Amino acid sequence: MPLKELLDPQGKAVEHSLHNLGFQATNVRIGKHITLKIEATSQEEATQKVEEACKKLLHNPVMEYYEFTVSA
Amino acid sequence: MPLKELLDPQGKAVEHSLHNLGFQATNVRIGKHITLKIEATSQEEATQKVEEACKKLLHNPVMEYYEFTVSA
Amino acid sequence: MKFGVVVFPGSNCDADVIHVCKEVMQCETRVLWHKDTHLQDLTTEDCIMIPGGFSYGDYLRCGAIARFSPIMEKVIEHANKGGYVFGICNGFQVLCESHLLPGALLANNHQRFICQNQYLLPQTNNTALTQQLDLTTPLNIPIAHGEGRYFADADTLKMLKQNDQILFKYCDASGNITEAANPNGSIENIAGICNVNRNVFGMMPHPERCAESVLGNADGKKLFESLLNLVYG
Amino acid sequence: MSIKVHQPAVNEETAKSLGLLSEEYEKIQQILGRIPTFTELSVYAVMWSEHCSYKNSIKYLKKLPRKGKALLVEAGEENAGLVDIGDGWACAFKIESHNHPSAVEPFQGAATGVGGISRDIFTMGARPIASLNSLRFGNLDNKRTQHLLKGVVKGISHYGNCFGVPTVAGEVYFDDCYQVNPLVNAMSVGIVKVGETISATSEGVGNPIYIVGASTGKDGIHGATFASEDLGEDAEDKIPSVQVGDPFTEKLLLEATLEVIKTGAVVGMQDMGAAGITCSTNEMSAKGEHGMKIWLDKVPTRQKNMQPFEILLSESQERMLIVVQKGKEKEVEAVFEKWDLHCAIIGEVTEGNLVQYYMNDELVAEVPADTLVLGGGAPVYDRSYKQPSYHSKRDNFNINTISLPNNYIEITKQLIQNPNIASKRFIYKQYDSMVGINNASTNKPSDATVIRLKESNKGLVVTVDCNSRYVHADAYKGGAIAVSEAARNIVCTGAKPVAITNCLNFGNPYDEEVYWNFVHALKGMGDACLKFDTPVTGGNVSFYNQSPNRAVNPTPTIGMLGLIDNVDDAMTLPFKKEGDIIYLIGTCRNDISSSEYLVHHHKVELSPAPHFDLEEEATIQNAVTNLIQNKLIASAHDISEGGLFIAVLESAMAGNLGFEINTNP
Repeated sequence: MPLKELLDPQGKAVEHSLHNLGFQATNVRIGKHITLKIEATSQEEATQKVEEACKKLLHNPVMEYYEFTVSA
Repeated sequence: MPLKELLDPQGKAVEHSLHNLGFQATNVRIGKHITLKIEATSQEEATQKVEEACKKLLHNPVMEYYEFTVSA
Repeated sequence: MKFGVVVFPGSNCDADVIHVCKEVMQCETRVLWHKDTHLQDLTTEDCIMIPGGFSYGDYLRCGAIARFSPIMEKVIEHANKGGYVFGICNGFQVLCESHLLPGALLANNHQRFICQNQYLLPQTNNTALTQQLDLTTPLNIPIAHGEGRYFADADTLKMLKQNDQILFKYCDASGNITEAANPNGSIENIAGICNVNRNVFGMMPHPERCAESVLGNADGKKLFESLLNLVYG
Repeated sequence: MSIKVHQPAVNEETAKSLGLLSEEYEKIQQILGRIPTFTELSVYAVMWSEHCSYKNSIKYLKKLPRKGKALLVEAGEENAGLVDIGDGWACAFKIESHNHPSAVEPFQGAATGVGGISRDIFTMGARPIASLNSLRFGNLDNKRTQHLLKGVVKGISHYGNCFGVPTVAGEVYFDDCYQVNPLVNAMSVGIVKVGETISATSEGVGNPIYIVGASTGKDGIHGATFASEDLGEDAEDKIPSVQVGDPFTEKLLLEATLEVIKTGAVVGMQDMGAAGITCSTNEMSAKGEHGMKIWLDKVPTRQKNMQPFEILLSESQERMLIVVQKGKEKEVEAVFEKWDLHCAIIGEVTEGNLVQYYMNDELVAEVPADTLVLGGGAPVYDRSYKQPSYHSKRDNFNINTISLPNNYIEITKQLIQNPNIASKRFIYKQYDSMVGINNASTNKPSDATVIRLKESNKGLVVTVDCNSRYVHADAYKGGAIAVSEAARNIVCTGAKPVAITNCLNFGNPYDEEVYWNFVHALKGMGDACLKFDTPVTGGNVSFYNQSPNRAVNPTPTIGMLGLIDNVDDAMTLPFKKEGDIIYLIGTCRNDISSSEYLVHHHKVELSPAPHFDLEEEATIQNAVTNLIQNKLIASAHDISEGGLFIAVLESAMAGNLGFEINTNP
């Protein structure tokens, strides 16, 4: 998701059109949702692998923070 | 998230580069993650409101499916 | 000075940059394929161009995937040894993703791709790319991007200013740097920057798109002349 | 992976559900001498569909002038027309429609439209260097129109910008008739060295046949849905309702295709458009008068357990079929390896004219190619037509009933805000119009766009035009005006019109009034093409564009190619200097029929087409050409929607100058 302190124009635009449709939603933020499958022998190994993939490619710390869940 | 049967060019490209970086991830899919705050007197009301917002604006049934969670 | 032009799958301004370097500026130009692991006969005297386009389709984040192509390791090495690297549009995004340049390029504030002529004012003569430019006359250099909003956090911005690393700012026809003249919401109208040791340049506007009078605008050629002049001058 | 082939029983009901008429089903049985298998029936159904066979239009398309000394390839012979532009170079260009997919999903519909037409160009070995588009929507105040417009523009912008071909010209119209069924016509222009083109043919027994590019999914298989009733709940098997375009893969496919052609190992090639593998395998076999053996299980697929007919009918994007010389496989595969693209052998060329499709060595379909293709066994129908009933309503329009206005200032303000007249900057600024650094009109605006050729100082001049209201009012005149308007734009830019492509968007061909307009529009187009010596090099027909209560206006969109010997001599539209004299060339008539002013200010929906005389038009255009060649004028601009006032205003605004016009009282 975009860092909290960053202007999120897409979120702002969606918030604006939600208001036009009568929804009083506030601080709408839009980011990416990535799902993937990986081979791992254990929960820890999977978590560690995803952590590394995020650090290397999937995440840019300058503009985003990330969370992820691992499920068997 | 993009419907499963649809080609996801972005997911395909990211999967390809993850492989190049040594991660054997498969069926990488990339969609949107939206967070927002709304006023509601109860969990049901909130769920109903979000459901309507998805139907009216946030979700394009031709291309996407959606799930959401409501938390106080 | 020789030029090396990096070609990623999805780059589409590579042919334009090669044309300007080779035909317009009459320089020797090498094509660097993204899978290559060497820079051919290029030395730190030469300049590596990272052209615009949609490297790897700009999926995930613009330039995010290009950063890991084999050639980029060589380009980073070249930069760290003091060789010139010049990233244009998508090239600027790749350089930020590769941490050769600070900050990031975010989606335009109006959510649309925008292609138009755009005035920008040079901010410093203290780099090879801008050393010949007049700091009082705006240059008309076209932009074409969907993710051109430059962003840097407060500390980075302070550093850019202190070290005189800001090369160009968006302005209007008469050179005023105003909010109205800012086409994408970039912080302080920043259109281009360089790194601390002043050998890596990145800018969103496309100088290669206005380097020939037949196209009715040759302002972009001044940047290439400035770059080359340092070596011959 | 062996897939249980599922061949439902075949009878007349099955044929009907696939869109075949009973007499067509009869003919298939005569050709094969037996009841077709389900896969064979699907092949005939898609090859004899309106889209592939042009069965309800080919009879009249043939009457359009298709000959011209500059034509290297005539209409219908290849994927796109090919025109000799001198200095050893040729230009391939074509326009096609993606109307119905864009109504379902505007972004992907328009995006895949751009992708499809670009492939038609580079499948011939030409590099696309410019794209144009012609868009028509309903009323701009309508929410759905705004949704469609936003999606279509974003789709064209996304695909075109990423693919790296500049969008250099186009037109956008808003009219209530397009409310339900928008029109999205995409045009692509490419150049190739004469002699280096590739034909869509197949020959050389034993030559391997490759499928290259993206993997195959169940995209675009409509109609035949009931046959796959064993559709598992698992989404992996579901039929996607929309085709998703991947411009990044298209860019790789473009570069790989042009590179593989240089190896000299390519015997023939065709892009996969409508009906995917079925169409390319049969059209190439019929053209090369050879057969094919195709193993469908070798096709790289994106979804699991696809049935033979699904693989055959799939319209997944960014794929090509290539016939390669035996022994040159390694060379070809290396190119696709370099560009990270699938490249799989799925068959080989055989003797005779039978195309045989196998699934895990089980013969699932065997069809004689020539009986399937346009110009071969595909049916040709002659539809009946009668004069539209609304013509009587049109004819009782009388200009004298229109009161002279007293608030000219107010009216001009209304006129310049009319969406069909106002600037379309908010749209075209979303297109990259400069990539390729060949667009010589960026800083020198003119009626048509000038593309400079780096190989010589010549320039291609391109435009796309059609005023469908004129065609609706008078099909013959409207058709002639569409071609003349395109020629006028090319002439005002100082170039010479050379050839055209067309996209014929009409309603239901079985509606006699719609077909009357079709026949007469083509007649008008043909006469104008002869007058301006601009032969038709090919194009596309799109029927069934209609809303529940009426067909869309008959819309024969014309894409015209012009040539200018020296790009620096191009004429531009802005006024240049204070004190210059403004000339009106051609006679001014008391005629406001079918004008934006009449329709939007006076709310007169129906009136005759404006005055038009082909001879007069040609004389005026020749005069303007001479003026430009003798360097006697500073600017030229054609008068179209909005009339004289708008034309003068556009030239003034572009030149940052004013004007003074006195009309003799």
